[in-house]
Amino acid sequence: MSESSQASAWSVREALDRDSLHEQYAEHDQQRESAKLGMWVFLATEVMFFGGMITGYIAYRDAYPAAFRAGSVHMLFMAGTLNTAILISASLFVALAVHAAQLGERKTLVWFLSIAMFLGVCFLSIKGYEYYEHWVDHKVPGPSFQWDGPDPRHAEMFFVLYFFLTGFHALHMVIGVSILAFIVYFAARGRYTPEYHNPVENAALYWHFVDIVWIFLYPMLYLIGHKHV
Amino acid sequence: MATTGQLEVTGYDDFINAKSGIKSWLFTTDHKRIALLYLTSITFMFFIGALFALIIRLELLTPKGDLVQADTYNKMFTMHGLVMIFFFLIPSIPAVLGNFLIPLMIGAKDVAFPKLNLLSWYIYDVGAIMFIYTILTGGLDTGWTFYTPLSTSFVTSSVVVGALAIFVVGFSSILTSLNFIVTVHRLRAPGMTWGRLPLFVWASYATAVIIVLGTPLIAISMALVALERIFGIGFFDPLLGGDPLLFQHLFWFYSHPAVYVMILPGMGVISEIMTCFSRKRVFGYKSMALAILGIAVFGFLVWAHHMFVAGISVYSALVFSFLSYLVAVPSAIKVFNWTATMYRGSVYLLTPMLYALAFIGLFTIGGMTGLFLASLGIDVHVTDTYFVVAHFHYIMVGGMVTAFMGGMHFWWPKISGRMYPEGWGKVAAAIMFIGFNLTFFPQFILGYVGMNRRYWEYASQFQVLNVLSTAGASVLGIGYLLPLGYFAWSLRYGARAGNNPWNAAGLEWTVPSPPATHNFDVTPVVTSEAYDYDQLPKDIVVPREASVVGE
Amino acid sequence: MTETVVPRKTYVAVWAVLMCLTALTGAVSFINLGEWSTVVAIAIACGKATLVIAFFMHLRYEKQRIIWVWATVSAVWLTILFLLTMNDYLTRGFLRVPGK
Amino acid sequence: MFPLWPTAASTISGEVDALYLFLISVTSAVTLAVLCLIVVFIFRYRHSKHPVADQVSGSVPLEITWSLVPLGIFMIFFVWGATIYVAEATPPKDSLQIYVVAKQWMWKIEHEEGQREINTLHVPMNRDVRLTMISQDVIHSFWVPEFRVKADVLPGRYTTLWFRANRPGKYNLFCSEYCGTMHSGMIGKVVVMDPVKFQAWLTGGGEMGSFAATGQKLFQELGCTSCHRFDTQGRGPNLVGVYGKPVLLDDGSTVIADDAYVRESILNPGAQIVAGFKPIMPSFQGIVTEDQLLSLIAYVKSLATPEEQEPVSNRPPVPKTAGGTEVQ
Repeated sequence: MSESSQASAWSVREALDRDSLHEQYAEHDQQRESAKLGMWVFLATEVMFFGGMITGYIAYRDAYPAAFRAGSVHMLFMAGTLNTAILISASLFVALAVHAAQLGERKTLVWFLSIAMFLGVCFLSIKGYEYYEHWVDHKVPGPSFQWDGPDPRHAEMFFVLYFFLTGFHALHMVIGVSILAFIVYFAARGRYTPEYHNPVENAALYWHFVDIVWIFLYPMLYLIGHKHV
Repeated sequence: MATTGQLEVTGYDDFINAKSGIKSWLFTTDHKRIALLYLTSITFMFFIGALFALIIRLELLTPKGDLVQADTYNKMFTMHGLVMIFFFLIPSIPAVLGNFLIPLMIGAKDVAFPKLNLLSWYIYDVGAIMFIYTILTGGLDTGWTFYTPLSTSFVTSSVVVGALAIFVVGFSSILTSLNFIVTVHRLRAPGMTWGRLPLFVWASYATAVIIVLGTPLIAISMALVALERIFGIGFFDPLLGGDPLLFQHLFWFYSHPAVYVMILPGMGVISEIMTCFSRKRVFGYKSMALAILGIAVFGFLVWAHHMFVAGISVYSALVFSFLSYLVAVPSAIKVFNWTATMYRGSVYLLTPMLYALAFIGLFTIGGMTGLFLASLGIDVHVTDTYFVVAHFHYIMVGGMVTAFMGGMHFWWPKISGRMYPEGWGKVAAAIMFIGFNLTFFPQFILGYVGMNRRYWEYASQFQVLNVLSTAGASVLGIGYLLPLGYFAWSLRYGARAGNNPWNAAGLEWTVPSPPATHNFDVTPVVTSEAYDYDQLPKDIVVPREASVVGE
Repeated sequence: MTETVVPRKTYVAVWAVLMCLTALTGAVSFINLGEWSTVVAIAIACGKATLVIAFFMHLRYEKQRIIWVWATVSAVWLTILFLLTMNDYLTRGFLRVPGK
Repeated sequence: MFPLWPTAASTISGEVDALYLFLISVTSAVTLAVLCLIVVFIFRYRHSKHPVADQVSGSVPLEITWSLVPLGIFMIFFVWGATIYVAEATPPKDSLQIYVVAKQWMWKIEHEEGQREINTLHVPMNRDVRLTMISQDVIHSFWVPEFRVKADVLPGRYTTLWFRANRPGKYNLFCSEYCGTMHSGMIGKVVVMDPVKFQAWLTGGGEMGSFAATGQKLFQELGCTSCHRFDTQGRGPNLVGVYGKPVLLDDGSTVIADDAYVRESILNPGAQIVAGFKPIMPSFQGIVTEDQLLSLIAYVKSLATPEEQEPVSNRPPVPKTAGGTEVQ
């Protein structure tokens, strides 16, 4: 008992700490708007980061369309589709978590974020399974790469793009899951209130962005072969 | 504005003396202290870069490669470029003057995210340490452009750590810029409308936009180079049908706008100085602000003019040449408007003004030679020669470094609370101007005549011009060392500046020098436009020690 | 409180639409539409992304105009990057001279 | 004391110099005008003489003027520069073909008649010379300041440079794109000769036979002839008359059989398969060098019937039989 009451005393104090405005702001709304704007600007940066690799994808796919189609046939279509569904669902739970934060429903917030984290881990596991399959299949670029089709080099380039794009995406997923873990931790201690939940909102924005990246990677990599047997 | 004696200044805690001890600096979130932390870091890096420049110029005294080995020389120009661009020029005005001034100029107590601001300084330092590690473990010899496949498969130096250092330091400038963008949007004082912002804030804002949208491209290019080196396979591998030009596209998508990162803040500084020492509002405020935004946006449309001979299609070369001329128009507007700002003004030729005038002259020459390079027929001949080297040094050193020095002199009284010695300031400005032109003007000639850049040995008929250039560089070096000396001197012996030694417009001059930690006791309310010099005293009386004692 | 609180129903509805679109784009990929395959796939992806941005990321309810601007800016800059790069790749060989 | 101007030794040099002079005069005039204005303003409006500033806040007509007038001048620069660039990018039809292979840190030159040189390029005066260039390793750049022409030499892709030398002499050839340790040592000479002497020089060392003959020999050594037959259609396409013409590929598209296509077909045969053939050809990546590739291209080129070498339009005629190449 005493331990839990101490914990709640802690969380109350922290909540108060948090609640007090940072000195450069005049009011809560201004602080929240600033935080949100900062996140959107950061996402613009992230968009350009992936944009660089996608430029490479466009240029090379334009140059070697047949090899890219052939490479795409080796994608695990079901795994990719399942992962898309998982990420969209995770996004739903994150959006619902923000909703809970807005209403101050602490338990719901914690639960929904935990489900989203779990789905994120599922996504990463399936991704890992796909990588493993590609490894066994000798489709990882490098000395072990094997290709029976007519155009091995450009097919290898497709796999280079595949691993770089999904690899950087997976890295963002790992970061996203870790951020959610932090948010869950603080949410459980009652740090977020209807007035102050900028971190929840910003973490959600980041998570949705990572989701959007995947929404584009999925058709770019998985859906260009026309036959997925 | 009572400039009172030392003992009487007790009404407030200025930001420097508010707290003491090394911890109070390392864990500060005060934007002014962070600006000074940045000043220390970039000054350190500047002298490393200058050391490389010194070795380059000494090697080029003679046509034969007799001072250092070819490999060493290649490392010198590579690391000179990387250190100066990523560790000095890009953070120079934004991270030092921008950090110090933006909150003061818009009437805010701090930037929007003070902890992030401190974090970006630490990230900068991590990047710098990684780069110094690269230097100490043998250096880099890829050229600052990291062109593939030379960087990915051929050179043997430590490309991975070097490229990752650039990657890391890129994050530092992204975070600083993100901070500025939000600060300018959300923390302006009541009445500080966009139409009343000082042009320095406009310029810093535009710079921040460029950094936020461009830097991720250099980050990803560096990451891809590093990964390709680690795995031996990647995006740019010609064996897999990878295109070396793809790297150049991605690289220049950032690195051309980066040139505007290295000049726009300078333009902002010059606008502040020109108005103050002409005692007059700026000529054409609106078009000046629009020109800044125009440069920022159009700057993103011209990158492939670095690739006219690289094997891009003729059609796209024509498009990029055309667009390059469009971006020259706003720069022209700025030069004409600065000149017109002096018209019917009341001109004071004090040190910052000397730097501002030097800036206009040097930037004009740099910009005009840019027109040569944008012209396809000329570019084919002079690209990758000393003509290009001279051109971008006129913009980056003649422009940005001159503006940085001008800004440092202009705001030194605000930063330190003390006046620098005016006489020495003028001498240093003159030395710098002469040294600079002597160093870089001969290089225009060298380029057209046929001297390649990045050449360790050169044909003997180029020696006279190279000797001139090296001589100029020595003069220039003295010009840079002098201010270091007298700024330090002034910290102890300089006359007290008072709030507003220049009688300049702008909120930063309404607070004591150095400002208090919280900048403003009461949030100011702005009621007039920027540069309302008709509301200010007509004269500038530069504080001198004697007058302080006398009052 | 000046935030708009979006009803849960809306989120769930958007999620349902997103799942349907995922199924649709997966199904369509089995049909060879030639050049149009890519167009359809990217169009559906853009539609999904728009839904996520508008509802999950609350852009539809956003009152700060500047956030709209920044959301658009990244799309515009991506377009610049793609267009001007491909402007080179797609026009190589127009003169039928190697390297021009 | 020091040179201000490089010698002009090609037809394009004069044009580049003319534009350069034009640019110098216009930009110096404007720069001087601005600097003079600044000096005048400093004197006329210095504080001691003009103690109270008049608050002029701008003039829209003036600003429009000094935006539009420069823009107009810039357009002259643009069009003039573009004209020269386009001329530099389009080699005349009957140019003398020479092949250049760049590697760290030397230039290898192959003449069609069979002469090979290293770090020296002999060319005849008053004749259009077209260089087809490729790099074996990193990016290099071929630059002869006296000719005012320059083009990067890329790994994996051919680039072209042409000039018409009009002044006999020896000129420096530089590598202009930083290419590693001995970048500054990657220099050579271009020797511009009287056409008659050049002809004599060309035939002087001609024991090896023409460059195409080298290619033919290699073609046989590598066993290409077992599939690419000339009498009849073998397992691979018949190569006679193919060069420079459109080829129908098995995915329904067509490509022009140019240098890049021939090179790609040798190194990466499966990438673009001729319609009606199986992807059975092995890759010669790592087996043939860039010089050998060029000789093979020269050989395939020599198999083209001269009048058909330059196809008239981009739109290829649809071949009547879908089963083989359109060339018989």
